[in-house]
Amino acid sequence: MSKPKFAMYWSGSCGGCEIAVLNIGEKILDVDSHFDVAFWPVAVDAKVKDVEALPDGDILLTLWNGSIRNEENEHMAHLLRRKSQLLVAFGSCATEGCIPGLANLSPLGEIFETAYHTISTDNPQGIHPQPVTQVPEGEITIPALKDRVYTLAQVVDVDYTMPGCPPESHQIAAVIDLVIQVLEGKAQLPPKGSVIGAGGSTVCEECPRKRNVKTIKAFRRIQDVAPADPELCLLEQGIPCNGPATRSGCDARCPRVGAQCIGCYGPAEGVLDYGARLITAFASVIDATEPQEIERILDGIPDPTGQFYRFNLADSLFKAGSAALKK
Amino acid sequence: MPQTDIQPFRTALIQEEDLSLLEEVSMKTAGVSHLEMCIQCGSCGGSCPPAEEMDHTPRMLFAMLRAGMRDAVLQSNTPWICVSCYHCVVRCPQNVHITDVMYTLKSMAIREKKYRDATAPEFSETFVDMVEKYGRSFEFGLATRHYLKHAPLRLVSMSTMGLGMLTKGRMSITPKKIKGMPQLKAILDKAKELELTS
Amino acid sequence: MSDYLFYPGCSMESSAKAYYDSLMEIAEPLGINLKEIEDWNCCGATEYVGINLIPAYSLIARNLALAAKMKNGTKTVVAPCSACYLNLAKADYYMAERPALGEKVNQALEAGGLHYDPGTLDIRHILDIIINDIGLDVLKAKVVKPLKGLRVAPYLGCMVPRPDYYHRWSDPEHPIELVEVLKAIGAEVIDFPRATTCCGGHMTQIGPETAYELIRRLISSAEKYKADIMVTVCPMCQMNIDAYQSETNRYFGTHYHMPIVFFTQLIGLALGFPPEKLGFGTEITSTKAALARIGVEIPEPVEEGAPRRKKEEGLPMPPRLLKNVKGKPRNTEEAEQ
Amino acid sequence: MSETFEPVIIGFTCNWCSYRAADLAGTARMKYAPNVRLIRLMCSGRLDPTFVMKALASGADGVLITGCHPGECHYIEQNYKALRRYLLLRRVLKGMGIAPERVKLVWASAAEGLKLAQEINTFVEEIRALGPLGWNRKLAGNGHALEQPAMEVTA
Amino acid sequence: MSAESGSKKPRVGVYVCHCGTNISHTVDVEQVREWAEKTLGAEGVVIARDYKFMCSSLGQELIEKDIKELGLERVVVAACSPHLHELTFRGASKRAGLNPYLTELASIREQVSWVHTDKAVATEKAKAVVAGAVERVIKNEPLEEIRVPIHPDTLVVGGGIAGIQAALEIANAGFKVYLVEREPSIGGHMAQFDKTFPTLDCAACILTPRMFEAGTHPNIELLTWSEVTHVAGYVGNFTVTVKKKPRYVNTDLCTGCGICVEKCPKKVVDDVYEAGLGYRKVVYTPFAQAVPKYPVIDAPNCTYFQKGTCKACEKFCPTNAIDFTQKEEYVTIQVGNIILATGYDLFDARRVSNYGYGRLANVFTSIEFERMSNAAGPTGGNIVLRDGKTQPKTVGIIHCVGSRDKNYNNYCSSICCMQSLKFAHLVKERTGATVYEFYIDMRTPMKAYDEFYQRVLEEGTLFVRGKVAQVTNAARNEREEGKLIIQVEDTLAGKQRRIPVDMVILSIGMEPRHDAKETSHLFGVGCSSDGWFIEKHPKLDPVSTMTEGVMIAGCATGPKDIPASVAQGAAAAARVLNKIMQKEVVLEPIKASIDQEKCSGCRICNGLCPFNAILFHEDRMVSEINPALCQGCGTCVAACPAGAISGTGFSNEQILAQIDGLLMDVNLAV
Repeated sequence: MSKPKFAMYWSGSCGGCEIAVLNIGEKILDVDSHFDVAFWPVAVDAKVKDVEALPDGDILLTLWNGSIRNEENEHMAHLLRRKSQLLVAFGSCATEGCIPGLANLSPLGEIFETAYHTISTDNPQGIHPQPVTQVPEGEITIPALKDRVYTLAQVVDVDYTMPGCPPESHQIAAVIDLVIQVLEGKAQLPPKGSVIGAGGSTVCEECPRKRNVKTIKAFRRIQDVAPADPELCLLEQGIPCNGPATRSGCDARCPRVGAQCIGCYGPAEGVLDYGARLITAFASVIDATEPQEIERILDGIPDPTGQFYRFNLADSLFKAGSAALKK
Repeated sequence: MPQTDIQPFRTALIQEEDLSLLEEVSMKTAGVSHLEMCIQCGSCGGSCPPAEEMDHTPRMLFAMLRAGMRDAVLQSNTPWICVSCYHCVVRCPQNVHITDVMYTLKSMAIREKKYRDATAPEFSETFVDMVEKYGRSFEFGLATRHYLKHAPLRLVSMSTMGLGMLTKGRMSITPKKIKGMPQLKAILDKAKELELTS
Repeated sequence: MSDYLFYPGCSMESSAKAYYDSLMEIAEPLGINLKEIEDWNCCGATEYVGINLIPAYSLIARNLALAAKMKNGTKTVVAPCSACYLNLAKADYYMAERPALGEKVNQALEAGGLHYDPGTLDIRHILDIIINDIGLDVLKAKVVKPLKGLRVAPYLGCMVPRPDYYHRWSDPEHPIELVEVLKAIGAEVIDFPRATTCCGGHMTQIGPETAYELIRRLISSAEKYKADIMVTVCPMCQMNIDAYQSETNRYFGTHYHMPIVFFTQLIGLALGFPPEKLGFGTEITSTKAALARIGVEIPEPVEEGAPRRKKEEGLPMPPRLLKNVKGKPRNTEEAEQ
Repeated sequence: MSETFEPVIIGFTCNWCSYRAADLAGTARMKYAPNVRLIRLMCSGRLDPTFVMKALASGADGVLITGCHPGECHYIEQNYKALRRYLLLRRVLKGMGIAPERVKLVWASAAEGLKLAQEINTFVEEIRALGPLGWNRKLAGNGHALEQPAMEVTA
Repeated sequence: MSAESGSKKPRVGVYVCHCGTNISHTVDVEQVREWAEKTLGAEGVVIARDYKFMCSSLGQELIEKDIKELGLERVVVAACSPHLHELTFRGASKRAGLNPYLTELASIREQVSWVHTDKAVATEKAKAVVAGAVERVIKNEPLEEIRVPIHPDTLVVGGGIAGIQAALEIANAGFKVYLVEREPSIGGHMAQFDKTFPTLDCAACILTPRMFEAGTHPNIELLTWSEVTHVAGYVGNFTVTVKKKPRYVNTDLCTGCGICVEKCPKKVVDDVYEAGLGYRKVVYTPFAQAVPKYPVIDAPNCTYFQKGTCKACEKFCPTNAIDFTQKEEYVTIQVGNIILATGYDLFDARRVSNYGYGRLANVFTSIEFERMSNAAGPTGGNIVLRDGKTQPKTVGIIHCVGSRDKNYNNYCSSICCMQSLKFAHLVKERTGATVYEFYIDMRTPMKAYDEFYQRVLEEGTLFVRGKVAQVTNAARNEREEGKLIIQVEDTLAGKQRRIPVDMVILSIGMEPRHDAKETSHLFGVGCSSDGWFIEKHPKLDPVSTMTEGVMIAGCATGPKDIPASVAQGAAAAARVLNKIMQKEVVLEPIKASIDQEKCSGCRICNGLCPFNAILFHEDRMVSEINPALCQGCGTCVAACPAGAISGTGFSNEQILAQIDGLLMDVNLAV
């Protein structure tokens, strides 16, 4: 009998998610034993035309990692949506834009400028890529960039989202187990639209550090707090830790080892704008009533936009900075 | 000296009702006059040091403005007696810019030639001529020219004092002139074309 | 040394030379650095506004515009003459209170390539500077020859404490600033009931009878309080009371002799400057007798309303108020100290 | 932009002060610009930055936040919390390239109907001067590459 | 607006009120109605109506009928401010069987028709406001009102005539009252007066019986020489902390014999009761009929407290009641309602420097004169000059001192005219002096007041209509020498007058208590920029405040005479009794709650609640909200980084939806 088909695709992202999948160790064998890998550019050799050839909905499960940065990403998103029964936005790029999403703060022109025409780039002929180029052999094309970075859900209908940069391997394993159990009729799929492979609360829930009523007189970069109290809540030490607003599921990896949470698991359940939660959280712990004093304390967060939207910008209410949007 | 046959303050009948008068005066006054706010309490009339010389107390003038008694108001000597001591202004419970209203009434009386004694208006005009000529006031010129015209006899009696001022170096017989006269002239000429309309 | 933009005003170079000279003497020791506004013009006194509003305010505003151009470091313009002080201050205030006026005046100024935004400058009187910027302590410290025994009538006149749109003074009718300064230089200051009543202003020119009566009131009550000398901050007041005193005497058949000088002249004496450098001797009503008095004791006069604490019999008096501001009733015991 | 740009502004009011100030302005028939649409909260402390972002992202050109004067909060001190969030929010907006002046916090007590009316007029003019934000239109782009823009941030 | 997609939208009814012409004259009501039905149909609006007066019984029945017949699940009434009619329409829904909290008011009168002029623009704004309300109401949840029992005890703050009256009314109805007064005795300003206008009956004679009754009433607990320092809780359940200042007299032992006062060697000026005109001992009872009778030691002035010696009072006290070791103590009381009758301060006459008070000895204030004319006062009722002996031959009485004057207070102090007339009468009666009254306008509106004016006219008092310009001692001629000269314009004669007199009485106005702002914060009541407390409604609810359970009475809300203050005291008491009889109050069910599953225990909210409603469970590492303490401000809701806190009545969903609604037109344009 033929096994259900599995696919995984990599669009605008770093590839860390693919590594994370491989990180699950021998579990990967279960995948192989329960699925036919129909399409997984990193792992197996298959062509897009093969996918196009499949009947719609022929693929049971597709893990999509990466943001929608260009027209090819968009095209593939629509294709795999058509061919898959379950499309999972896998990892921070697909779910909320992640680091690539920060490109939404800059206009495209600038991005090209920096990428091709600054000192850090060795580009003697000053090549500037064009969507369409005429060569003797004929016309060659490369996918044009979209006006901004989109999340998968902003382009196609998504069944499940799995946050994390990358998703924790043990979470991936758990999800795979679940799907297998469902195949064996031992379990039910969670309702469509659910977040899988993560907790329902925020990082603090899993964080072992002691916490009290918080009042901050100054925000300080972690390297300026020497040595940070290993027991005490980092935020209480004035270190801008995103834990309070970031979805649980990573087992508070960073705070455990003394690094502040930077928020890769995105917003908690039902939150409309991740950054807004951090704005009120941080503002709430400031211990001052005089505007000047408050401003002084806020100076301790040099780049608030970056601090609060490092991963979530593309999925925030604004979705981008005005520079990228100006028409 | 201009003649007007109407002398309303001699009769108990109001013969003129120019109901836009109050607003007109208010508009032509520096700052926000608050003239319409007057509650006729009389703190101005009570405060006025030279009240005994006046035809009307300021309060009464404001009532007459409301009643639109244009000629009567502009003929009144009250604004010309005002010594700009600002007692009434600081005591007025309604913050009426009384002193400035007096200035406005003077300028209106001059423009409409309604004043009944030319001494004061012409003193002011002489002073202004000096300033427009030199950019500075010129007491000697002012005094001599003024007394010659209006109080030749007094000039004699004053001469002792004037002499004192001269000998003590407190009055110079030659005017000082500022460098920027052309500039000042340009400014004043332009200013004379302008009117407060709002 | 604190820097100020300086607007002397016309009379300072003529009728009020004594004011100018004495001010120039005491400025240095008091640490006041006066930078004269280049090519300033007359402020129009109380005459120009009575003829034509916009030109009058444009005339004043030219000075403000010139001053504004010079302001670096300081935005304070100091005027010693009451009328000048008031005109400059009023122009600044009204141009803001009545934007229509501001516009028109600036239209006129443009014709001379100038512009002034109300609020750019602080217009202040020299007395205000001495008491609030320099301070009584500094002044006291500089005194070498306290004016012990000289009974002075502090005479502020009208246009400094009133209308006082910027609330710079302790009270519009009985302010304490001049009193404090004169006490600081050791003079005996009388509770002068007419400290801020009118000297007749320009009425000496156009309606002398009116003016003489006002002058009489002042001199007579100064004399009633046994003042040796009157002290003023205003050229017009000084001129009227000094120069028109004989006229006044002639008119009423009286024989008053009440000299009047500028407060800067007395400060000069207290700081040890020789009288001639301070413009003494230029007054019409001689100060010789008065100055000779310095050092001689004079019996306590009967003053009304002696402070409560001293007075056990009869009914107590409320304490005096220091600054006229809204607040808790009976809030100023310190007024006593 | 055309001189007749009529900004749309969302105003958040506190049930105890500014909302009553608005009522007072009404009963006193004070006239003010019609560009502001008010939302009642129980307290300025209820103001979630999300609301402001939502309003701006959904097409508002400005957001006016009003609360009780410092020290006069009906809930003792919650308006201070609103103040802190507001100050941080402005920094974030600036980072997004949105003029922070598009969001303004003013205090107005229940007795200050006139003040509220004046503040509204002033703010409407300030936003008029800044011009339209039109974020909803910006987001509704066709999704294709666009030419070089300029940032909006004003200092 | 896809939030609702899938699940079917609730059926909404929209009702647009004309409010006579109040709304319809600037808003095209029909257009709004039509638009609501068409455009908002997609949002779930099934019916939209307009009506002349929605708040009328017919208007309400209209809504009830539709709820029943059309099965409406939500109601939006576009009319006036919710502060006026929210309850009305919630009531209507309730009668028709719809949960009252599924009804929203859209304020298109206060926020649209009354403040805008251009009809087209106003109509568009009205639509936006309605759209906002519709989107919001869709997200409303059915709520149950919270009922809490009312504590039957009452706190009355201020022991003046208004406070005493209020206390007696409640006490006589059989309920307990705490009467707090910061001075050593109750009685207030009225206790300082001699006669009261217009009847001229003696203030003490009519006041002291009331004071005594209050002092001995079994249901009244007097807390004099005390101040309220903290108020917590809400209507029906206030917890109040009162600071009792040390009297240094043990009231259990003191018999009020007064020997300590007699023996005390030190005299100081009495700034309070004697208005600075007389002296009192350092250990003192403010006046003979003081209630309670116990004296107080004025520590800052007491020789013992300064130098450590004296103790005369202690030596002579027959019952050893003097106790120098007393410290201030704090008592906490539980009350259901509070009445603020904190009264007024007098205007500081020294500020009107041109009247010379404080500089010219024989210028007196009205309160000084009250004490002077009082038989128990410092002069034994003799009207004399500051020297304490000379009787004045001419007296000038000046009205409106510090009142009706933009330089001081804009308002009319309302009692000055009558009090001045009273003074004129007393001066004449006691000295036969010539009396001048200087007034701007004579205001004698209440019962028998103008008759009193007539009487004073008859007595030959000379009235001058004019605001006095100055009072000076600078004489211009012999006639004026040694006198006070009142310079004024006689506005009826149109001439300036200088009137020499021996004595001047300044009829000084009333001002809010200097600490009125603090008091208003303490009790959470509104305070105008002047400083007077704000009534819930100036005409229809003058003794209530915006804060349920806190009433106001007497001059704390503005200048009043004695009859008005007494009436207000009684009215406030009636309000309180009405609440007590209801036994319980209904509270808005606006509360925050924490989803225990979502809470990460980060504790960020813990520091935010001034009512300490948020507690942290160390064991479960989650925070929880005590609904009884929660006041519903929503600050924690807005602060929770995990979005774990939600607030009823003002949920995120409701507000976000309202934003969508308000901006509907903007987005339709895109």
